[in-house]
Amino acid sequence: MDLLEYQAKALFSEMGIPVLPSQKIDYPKDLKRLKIPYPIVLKSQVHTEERNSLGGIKFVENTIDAVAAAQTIFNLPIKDKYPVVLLAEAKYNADQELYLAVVLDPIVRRPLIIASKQGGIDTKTAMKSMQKVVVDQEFSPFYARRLMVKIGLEGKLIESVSYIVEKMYQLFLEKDLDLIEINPLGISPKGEVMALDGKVSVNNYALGRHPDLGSIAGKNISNNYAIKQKELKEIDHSSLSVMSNINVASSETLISDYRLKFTELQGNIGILCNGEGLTMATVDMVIQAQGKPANFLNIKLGDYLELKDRYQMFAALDLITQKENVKVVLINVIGIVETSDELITIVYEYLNKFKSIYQARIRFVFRLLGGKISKARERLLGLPVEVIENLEDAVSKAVSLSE
Amino acid sequence: MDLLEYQAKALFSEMGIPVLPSQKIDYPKDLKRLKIPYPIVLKSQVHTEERNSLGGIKFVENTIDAVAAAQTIFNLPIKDKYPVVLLAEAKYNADQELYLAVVLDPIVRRPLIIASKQGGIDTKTAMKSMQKVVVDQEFSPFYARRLMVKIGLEGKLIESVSYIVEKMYQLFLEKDLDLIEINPLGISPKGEVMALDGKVSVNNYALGRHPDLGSIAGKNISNNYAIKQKELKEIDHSSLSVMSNINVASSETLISDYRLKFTELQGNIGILCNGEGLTMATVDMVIQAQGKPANFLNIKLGDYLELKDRYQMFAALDLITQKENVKVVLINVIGIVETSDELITIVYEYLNKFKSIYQARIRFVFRLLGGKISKARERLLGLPVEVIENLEDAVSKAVSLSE
Amino acid sequence: MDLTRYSKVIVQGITEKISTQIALAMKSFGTNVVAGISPGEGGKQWHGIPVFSLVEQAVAKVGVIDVSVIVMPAYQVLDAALEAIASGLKQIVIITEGVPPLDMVKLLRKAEATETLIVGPNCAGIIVPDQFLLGTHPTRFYTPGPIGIISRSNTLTYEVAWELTKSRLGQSVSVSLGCDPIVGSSFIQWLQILDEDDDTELIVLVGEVGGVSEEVAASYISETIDKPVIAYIAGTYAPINKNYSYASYVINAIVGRKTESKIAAFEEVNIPVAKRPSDIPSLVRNSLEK
Amino acid sequence: MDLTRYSKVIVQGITEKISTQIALAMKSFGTNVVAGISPGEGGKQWHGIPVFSLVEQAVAKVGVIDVSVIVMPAYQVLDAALEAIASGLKQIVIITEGVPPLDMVKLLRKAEATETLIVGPNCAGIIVPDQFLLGTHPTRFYTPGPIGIISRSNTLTYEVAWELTKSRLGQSVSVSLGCDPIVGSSFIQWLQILDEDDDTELIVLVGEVGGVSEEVAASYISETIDKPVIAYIAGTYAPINKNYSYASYVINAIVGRKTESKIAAFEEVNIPVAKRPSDIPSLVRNSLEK
Repeated sequence: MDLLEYQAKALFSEMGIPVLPSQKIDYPKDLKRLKIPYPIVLKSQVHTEERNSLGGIKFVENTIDAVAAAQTIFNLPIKDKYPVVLLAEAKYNADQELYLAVVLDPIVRRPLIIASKQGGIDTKTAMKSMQKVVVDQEFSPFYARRLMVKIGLEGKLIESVSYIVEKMYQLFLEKDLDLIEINPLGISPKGEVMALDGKVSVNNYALGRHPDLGSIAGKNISNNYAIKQKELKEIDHSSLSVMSNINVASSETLISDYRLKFTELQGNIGILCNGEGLTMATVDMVIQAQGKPANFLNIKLGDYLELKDRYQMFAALDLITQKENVKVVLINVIGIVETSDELITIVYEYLNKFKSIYQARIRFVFRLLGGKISKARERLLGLPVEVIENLEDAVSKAVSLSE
Repeated sequence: MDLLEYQAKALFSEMGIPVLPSQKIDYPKDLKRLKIPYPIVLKSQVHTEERNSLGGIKFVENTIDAVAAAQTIFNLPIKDKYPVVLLAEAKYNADQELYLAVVLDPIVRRPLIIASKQGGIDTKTAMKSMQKVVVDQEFSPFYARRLMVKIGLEGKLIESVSYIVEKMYQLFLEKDLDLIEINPLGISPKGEVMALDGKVSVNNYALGRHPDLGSIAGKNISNNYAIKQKELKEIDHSSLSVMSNINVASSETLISDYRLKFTELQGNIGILCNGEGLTMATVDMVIQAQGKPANFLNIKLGDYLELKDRYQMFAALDLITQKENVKVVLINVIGIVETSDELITIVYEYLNKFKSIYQARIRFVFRLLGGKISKARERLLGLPVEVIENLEDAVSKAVSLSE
Repeated sequence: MDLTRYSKVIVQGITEKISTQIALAMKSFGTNVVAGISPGEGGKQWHGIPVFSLVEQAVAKVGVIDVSVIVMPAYQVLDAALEAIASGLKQIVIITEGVPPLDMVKLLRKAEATETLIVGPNCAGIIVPDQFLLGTHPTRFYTPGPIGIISRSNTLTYEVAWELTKSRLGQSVSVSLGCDPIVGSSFIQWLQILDEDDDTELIVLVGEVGGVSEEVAASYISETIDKPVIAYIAGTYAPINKNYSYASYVINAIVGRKTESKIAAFEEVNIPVAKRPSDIPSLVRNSLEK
Repeated sequence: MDLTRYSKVIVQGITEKISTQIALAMKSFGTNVVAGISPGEGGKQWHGIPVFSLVEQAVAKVGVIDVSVIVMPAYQVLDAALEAIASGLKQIVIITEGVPPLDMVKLLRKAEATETLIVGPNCAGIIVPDQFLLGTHPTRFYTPGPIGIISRSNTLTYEVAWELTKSRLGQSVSVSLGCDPIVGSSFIQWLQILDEDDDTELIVLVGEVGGVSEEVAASYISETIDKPVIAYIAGTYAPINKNYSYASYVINAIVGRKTESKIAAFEEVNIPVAKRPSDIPSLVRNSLEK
């Protein structure tokens, strides 16, 4: 879960990382009550890299220009996203700009602290001269000093920038972050440091123990995934209406979950599997058999993971079947024994209730391995679904039905 | 540095350790604006064990009784200390009372978590059935569960009391405590837990990195060491007036330092040494030679420790010489080479300036080993001081002068 | 691998519904489940398994314990694993999903210092067909034999095992390392373990395009593994967005990892790569016949 | 003791005034001070000593370093010591006073895991007369000979050394372990080190009534130390309030330590106890003549 710049900077400030005086702008008229002296910079609060090159950042010298610029930025979509908030910030006279970040390396399974002397707007340039230090044991400030020496800092800057890295690491730990980045860290001619822009990504697994971040997350999701949510609401009305039963909190997880695992494509076969590896394997096999996936979705179903939310399964089936282009749906579920009865019932109910809508348009292939396949066949008899145990056969069937 | 109960409870509350609704009472009349429903308990906020048996705790049922009880407690010295604040607290119906503490063991050089099922007012009873667990590696909640099983807790209490220990340990670490104690932890018939009384001792070395605790410390010192401070002020006026040069912040460290190291006795030889071991050895030798120490004071002086505060040395000499009973002052300083000139100058100035006051009453023996002894002899010629290098000789001289 | 059917196994978190199911499934497969741990429930018997409040109590009762299978709520896994390590356990299987990555970093620092093997989190664990099960593999897909399986997936591992079983190629060990980004033991550790395992003749390595450790494994195999290895990487045809988070973009940029080159990495060192699960049996037979 | 006059020594925090004095005093006594560490000042020469920003830079330049003497501000000591350990140093002397005890706990966990010897904090360090000095002992009180001194005091150690020197009883090693409540190495560790030291024939142990580890040492000596030991405990006559803090009251109550019994503890195991520093030389001679 990514924080917006102004949210990241609020965390920086709490932690003692210096940030410029700034003010959150919800409406252009807020600029009339600005407490920061001009000139200021107005920044679109969106989650993308190319905010500056796409016109999301403007320097202004007075209120009239500021209001006009704010109106422009509010109406400027950046990679399809409109900002809900702008940040008005004092200008800073930086002599030098550094890139600093803390991120977790899944291979060495340790946090890395990374830095570059080529900080600034272009992350790619920064990456080229990047140096890293693996935080092998518990963090201590010497790791930061090692990094500073590696990028060639000298004199008092070694300790003053190390201090910023130390604070970044502390935030990284305390808030269970996936990433914290300051780019650029401005250094004034006098050697003072200032976090001019920043990114914070919070780990989704850990959100539950950071209620403060959880509430920010809720806000961002409702802002930034507005389009996604709108789509989901449309499904509600046109078909199952299950989404309306899900309160805001759980629909967030659901959506952010789908955002990771649900992928839409141009074909006509919808694919729903339990397990990410199995999903990828199934999609591969459909493509190898000249089939064209319309989408694919990984939903967690296992022998010991309770099928705790029937609604979630209904919503998943809905997501898969929703689009006009879907002709066939391939469900590939493996290794559920205890819960297979329940799954069969769900599929039964789903197909039964909406037979009238889907019968004409969509055919189902239900691959079930390790569950009660004969029971499935019996139960689903007469519904537009083929129950198959062998994966190759199921894929062939789905592809031939889609042609 | 010890916190008062209400200060400790404020920390508990921040950390999520449950405490009863309470209110700080600065004046008896504050009870008229009490926000807690009666019955309440009024507790004298002093640093001593025997508060309850000495009448510092009273249960009251209404405002009239509360005001009267508050007046009584404010005027009740407990071990010579008057409370500056009372705590008014709701009553709690505890079914069972536990003792819990975290403290650092200087031998195993690890924190201990300790607990007893016999919690309550009498710490000594609690001590008898005390169990401990050494927190050998970084703390994790299982250490607390081990302790709970050791004292014989069962069922849900294992986890609910472990959680309190976990929070205590977290405070212990975050605030660099010497001790955190909850006694008693009340357990209601329903199994809810409540910290009914608590102690927190902050490590003096670490105060500098906990400005929040530092400011509490300043307040407590000005309250509780009021007598000590008064004494010091008297010295100011009667002799050196150096204390008035020291601002509040530094006089605190000074005083709390003296509190640890300065000991007053009934004899007539004042003893000032550099180093705690040397101080004890010197006092031993004076007593062995039938001399009677009037006091002893350890002041830090070393070759590489700057004599950064002349005032501190003057104040130390003042503390040693202040009392009427002092006839001889034995200064025993060893191992200072670089700084011996400065020390000689200080002794010279001290004796010279106040010759008129002290000449008649007090004789000095100045034992200097490893400094420039001949220079000392030369410089201090004509002043009421004997400069001696050998410790045995210096002690004999001091004792014979005191007879 | 220091495990046999006689290895003593505990289940931490035994009295939760799911944990009980797992413990009983393990026990009925023959695993030597000697105790369950559940604070506050010590002294009870749970479906025939004695329950203790602390791991150290179980150790006091039954002696050295070889493995703990942890099925605790995600935020309690780190503490449970540290408790097991403090009680001298050297092998831990974490079934739970959703353990925060920085908890895993803490745990792995301690595990490395104490030479403790961690499998998981979010894994199906270890199965030795007809011997013992440490985790959640559905046992019906397995049959004993000479093939070792190492995988980052759960359900896909079952698919692969089933393909082998159908082709009468039994398995020596199958281990699912866990589907989370940070897991306790790596492909490399398990390649080493299975290379030394007397019952294993050939290793099937099941990876994913989204993963990051497969190509590291490829060069390791060519340098140090003597037994034949077959690789299968799911997701090579699927149009998957590999760098979906900014954090992984940064990581990949700084360490210069190219997820695209995974299959090439295996082919370069002459490791046969299966295109689909049903290819695996014939590739295995080819390799074994050489 | 793995130290000789050729041992390579660095001083962390060298460019502070006091640290410089200490480094120069050590160097002029013959200690092999190979580098000073001071972040941001790397590349300079400081009174003839090369300065590096990082310990690892010094290691890269001069090879394995044997000892670091740390003279940093108190709150930076933990980090400096961890940096030294991470760069492979196995012996650290901390001169600084005022290191928070919980920083020491962290450091000691790491030091034990890495088998690093920590002396101090708030100590005069180690001196081997006419050979080398690691710390702040005034060298003029010492002369070479067969007596080892282990002490928790600083200035009282000098007094004892001077009494020995005046009586022509030279010293093999004198170590001041530090005056703070939590110190890195204990009496027991150093009794063991000096018991194994070829140049030491007799050990003088200097304790304080306020301390807590002396009686532990007494039983240890009787059980495992072969060389004669003389004890001197300051403060046995002085009316000292031993439990001045509530924390130490609780600690003493829970662990059942009686500070009063210190001298009895030594006498019980037939270790001669000096009544004053000037007693020590004759007790030493008596023991050596036996």
